[in-house]
Amino acid sequence: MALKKWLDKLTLLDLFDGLSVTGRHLFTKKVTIQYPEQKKLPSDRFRGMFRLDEERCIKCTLCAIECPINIIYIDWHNEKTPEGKSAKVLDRFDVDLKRCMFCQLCEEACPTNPKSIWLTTKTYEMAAYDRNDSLYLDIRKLTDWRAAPNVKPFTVVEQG
Amino acid sequence: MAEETPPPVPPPSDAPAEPAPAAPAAAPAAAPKAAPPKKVEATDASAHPWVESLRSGVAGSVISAKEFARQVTVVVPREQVAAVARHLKDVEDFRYCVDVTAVDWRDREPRFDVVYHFYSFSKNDRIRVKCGVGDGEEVPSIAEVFLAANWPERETWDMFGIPFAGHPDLRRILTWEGFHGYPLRKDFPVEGIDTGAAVYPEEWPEGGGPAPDDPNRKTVS
Amino acid sequence: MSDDRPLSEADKALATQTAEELRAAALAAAESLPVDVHPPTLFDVQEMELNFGPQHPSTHGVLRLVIRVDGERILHTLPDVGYLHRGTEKLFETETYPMGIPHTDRLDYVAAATNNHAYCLTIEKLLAVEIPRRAQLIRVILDELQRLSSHLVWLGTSGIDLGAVTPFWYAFREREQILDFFEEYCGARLTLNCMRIGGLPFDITAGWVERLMEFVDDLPSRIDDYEQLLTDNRIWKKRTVGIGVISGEECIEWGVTGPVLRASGVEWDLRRAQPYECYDELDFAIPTRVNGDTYDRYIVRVQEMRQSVRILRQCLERLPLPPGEFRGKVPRVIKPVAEEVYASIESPKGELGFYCVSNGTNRPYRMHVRPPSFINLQALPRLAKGHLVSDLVALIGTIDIVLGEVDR
Amino acid sequence: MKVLTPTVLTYLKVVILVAVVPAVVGFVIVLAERRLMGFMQARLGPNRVGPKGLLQGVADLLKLVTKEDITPARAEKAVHFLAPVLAVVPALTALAVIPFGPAVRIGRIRTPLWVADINVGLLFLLAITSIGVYGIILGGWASNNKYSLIGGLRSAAQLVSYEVPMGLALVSVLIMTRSLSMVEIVLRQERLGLWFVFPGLLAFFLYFVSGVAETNRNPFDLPEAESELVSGFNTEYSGVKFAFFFLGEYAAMIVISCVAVTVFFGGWLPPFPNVPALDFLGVVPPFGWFLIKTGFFIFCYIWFRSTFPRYRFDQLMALGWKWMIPLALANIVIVALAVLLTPGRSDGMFVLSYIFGGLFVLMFLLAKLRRKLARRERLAAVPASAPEAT
Repeated sequence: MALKKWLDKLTLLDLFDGLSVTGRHLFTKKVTIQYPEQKKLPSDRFRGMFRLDEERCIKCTLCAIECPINIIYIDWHNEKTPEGKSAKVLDRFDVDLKRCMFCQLCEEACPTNPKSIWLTTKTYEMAAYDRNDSLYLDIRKLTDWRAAPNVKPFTVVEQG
Repeated sequence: MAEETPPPVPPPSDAPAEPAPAAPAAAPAAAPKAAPPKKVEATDASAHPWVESLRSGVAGSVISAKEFARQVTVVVPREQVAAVARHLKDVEDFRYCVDVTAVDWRDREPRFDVVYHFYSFSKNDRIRVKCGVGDGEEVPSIAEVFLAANWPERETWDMFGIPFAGHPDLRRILTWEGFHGYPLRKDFPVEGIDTGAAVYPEEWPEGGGPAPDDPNRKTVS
Repeated sequence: MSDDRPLSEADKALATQTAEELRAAALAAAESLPVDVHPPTLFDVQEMELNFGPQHPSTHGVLRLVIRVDGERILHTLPDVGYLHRGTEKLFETETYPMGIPHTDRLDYVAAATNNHAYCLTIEKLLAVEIPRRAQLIRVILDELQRLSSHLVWLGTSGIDLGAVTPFWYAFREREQILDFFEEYCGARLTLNCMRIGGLPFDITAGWVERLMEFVDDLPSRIDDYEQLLTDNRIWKKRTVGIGVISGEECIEWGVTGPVLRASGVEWDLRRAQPYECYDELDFAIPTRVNGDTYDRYIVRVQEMRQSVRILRQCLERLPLPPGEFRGKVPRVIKPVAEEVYASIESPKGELGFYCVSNGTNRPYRMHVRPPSFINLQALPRLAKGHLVSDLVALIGTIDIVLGEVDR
Repeated sequence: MKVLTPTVLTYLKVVILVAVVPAVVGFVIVLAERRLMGFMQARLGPNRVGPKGLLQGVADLLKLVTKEDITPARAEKAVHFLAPVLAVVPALTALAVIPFGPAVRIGRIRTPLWVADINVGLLFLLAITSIGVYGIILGGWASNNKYSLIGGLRSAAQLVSYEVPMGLALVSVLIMTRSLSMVEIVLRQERLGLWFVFPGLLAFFLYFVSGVAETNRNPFDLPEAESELVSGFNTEYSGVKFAFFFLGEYAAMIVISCVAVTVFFGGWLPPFPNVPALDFLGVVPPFGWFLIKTGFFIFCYIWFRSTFPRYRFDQLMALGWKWMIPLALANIVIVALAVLLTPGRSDGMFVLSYIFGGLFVLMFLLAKLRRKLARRERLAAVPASAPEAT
């Protein structure tokens, strides 16, 4: 390839070659997504905002145990149901979302079917000005996002 | 796509990347991609050729040897580490020092294990060398034998407080000079310690966050 | 090896000198703070200490280098790492084996899949479990996708370091597509957490293979574009040829692995040398070059991207077995025997190893990471010596460090 | 209309130049640069401020003006303040001698589209633009920052070195025109019916490359080298002062482009002014031609920036002293010989045009050949298959 080397040296063609690439891309399709107006559809497995179904939850606290950084806090007590059985009642189900790394191990650990806690909600817009307040989810916010005004739900919310 | 295509299996290149001179008796152990070991028990490896070589090359160097998951571990006395490393490099051709680290067995005597991994290109296999070190005892540095051991030894010093005698530049590496304590010791709390490293204590008081009289401070319950 | 003392005496002197010199430089730096003895004359060598980072656009994170320069020529380089130290190894000790996987994502954060893989491989070795073939293939696919994306990040950023801004955007355009595939597979784009001890968390989704195949077919032409911009470009060549030359023997001496080692002529790749998963049945080449300079490392990485494409294609062709097992027989509570094990894979940066000591409980007693970036970085003073400040930027780029992995 | 005497008109033009050029810089070039670079990089570039992002320049300006103006501790305050001014003023001053078009008539007033036609125009230009370097050197030195200092030093060496081939390249044009007046240079090209780029292809190439180096633009943007020197000489500048540096850089870019157009591309003339078949090109007014050509060169600046890596400092020096200056000297000899050895006053220029034109065509042919070779090489570089176990 001595010929090519010589050609390069003499004629600056290597530089024009590069210019032709950028010149060509001047007219190619642009990949920018105009974010707030256009949005990318997250995949079905996308790990986003938490959701909890209190009915399904059996208060086994496996999610809290499996959490690598211990950000799920669960308290429960036993109560007698009208039928006389004892049932667990949640006192507290908090997720400290600001520390969450969205690893989905809690969802994996959940033994119910469908899952009682899940992240595949496709919701990712959770920016907040105050992380201690807005990014700390108690059971109220986890089950109903209207209580957490910074969470903008994705239009399609997958259930479990 | 749907039909099952039997993959054309090329012969596994079980030869090492570099032309190897005859490495006696190492060949069976070196064969990569054998079936994963079925045994989950460690076996005694005192008869392993490398161990034999070590025993004959450096007097009194082998305390014990075992093999687990086709990985040979040799326990050597602390004083002999540099000599062992030199022997492994020069005689047994373990030219590549993979890593140096330590394990803290809090209640054991000696307290630490310093663990070395060496790799041989001709044998295409690794050997693990361990030595027990008490708290405060020095280990001879192998940074002169393997340049690669320089930073890992510094890291071990930083994380465990095991000094390496003869290391060219034994300073802390991941934490800073003046850090109190050795983070990977078992008695070091996971939550961390007060390092006393508040840079502007008047502005950023202990515990972090804005100062109490900062107008931007929001009260958070 | 016939040559058991690989370095020549001069090389050896240079190499061993460096550490001592670094120390001397540090001491000299402390002593030679500006003292007005006499106004320096025009011809005095005027050394200057330059603090390169941690906030510097081309240190790829929070690397700090204290360099002593004479004009622009570098006399000493003193790397100072640890700004991103998070105590990952300590965290591993406090958690059960599966809970460690998300933490590995954060080591080499541009190549999370390979970190997951190395971690899982280590535990699997400890447990002596075999993982299903389908899982093996998918793991290899994820690994190679990750290698592509990591090399793309490297290509873009090191281009920017040398002033070529455009490859960055092209590379990130392709990387974005790769991250889309990751997102579709496991739901995350960067911190994947996409492997489990004994296999995988999920099977692939419908249509993933076809879409990936389409992308893989398209990729070589994109790589051609980058090459057209850089490979022959005289300025790019001037900036990279002959910069930071290191021999293969010296690489081994410094423990340097990965593309840097292969660019110096040592054909050593763990995928070939100690094949894990199903790499032994795949047909791919290990690109090597002989000169060991920055340009060669560039070529090796670009060629590796092309080889990754080949591997991906083969894996994808083999994959559509009937959907089946993707997780081996691993007990729910993982309690390995009280033993120790080291396992490593070829990450995009080099040999990424995990050394695990178990004491029979469900948590690792000690989990140590052998980070390729960290070990490779220690050769930087050796590489940078005598070069100019501008070259230092190229050299930091060419080692391809990720500070999350260096500092752990 | 006695008010608009020629003197007043000149002052008026000066005001327009000083007011318009910054506006052009702000609104057009900054936006064009960012959008075009975006397009070349397969993205959109800024398109949020105003329709299609047209007000991006205003937004940038507002941001810069409202930012805090910081002077570092222990900086040389006076020099630190003076440096941005020194960077802008010469660049704007240089525009005074650029003829943007022939005389135009607005109502009953007839006035040429230049501020001054001084008989040493080209010399004045070279002199005044080289003052701009002081702004950068002093800014780098006064900032009390090592990165800035290195940037300033690099800039000094670079600008001094590239001033020489630039001047020498223009000398060959002088041989052809025998005048230093910018207007005369254009008129000469009109009389000749030939843009000087044809006989002066090499000179133009040398001039433009030196010009890119002179304005610290990629691939010669070493003084600011963002990834090495963290913006170099302007690291410690913010707010209005930074805006001035910014303005200075872009104004210098405009000056270099304008001079290239005036000297080599016939100023306001349409292509081949003497060919009657091309008379329809006259629909575009002369000033329009000037703008189109200048715009093209500014586009080239942007194009280069988005394509090339950056030279290293010593390589830059080597390029300047070992290639550019000898080539420029050789070019002078070639042009002088061509002018001397041919009978007519302008025959030599046509001879040179043919030679350079032929070489140019040859280069395009070679480009095709080279592309073929490059593809073959790239294919050969891919290891076809796994090597057998060695």
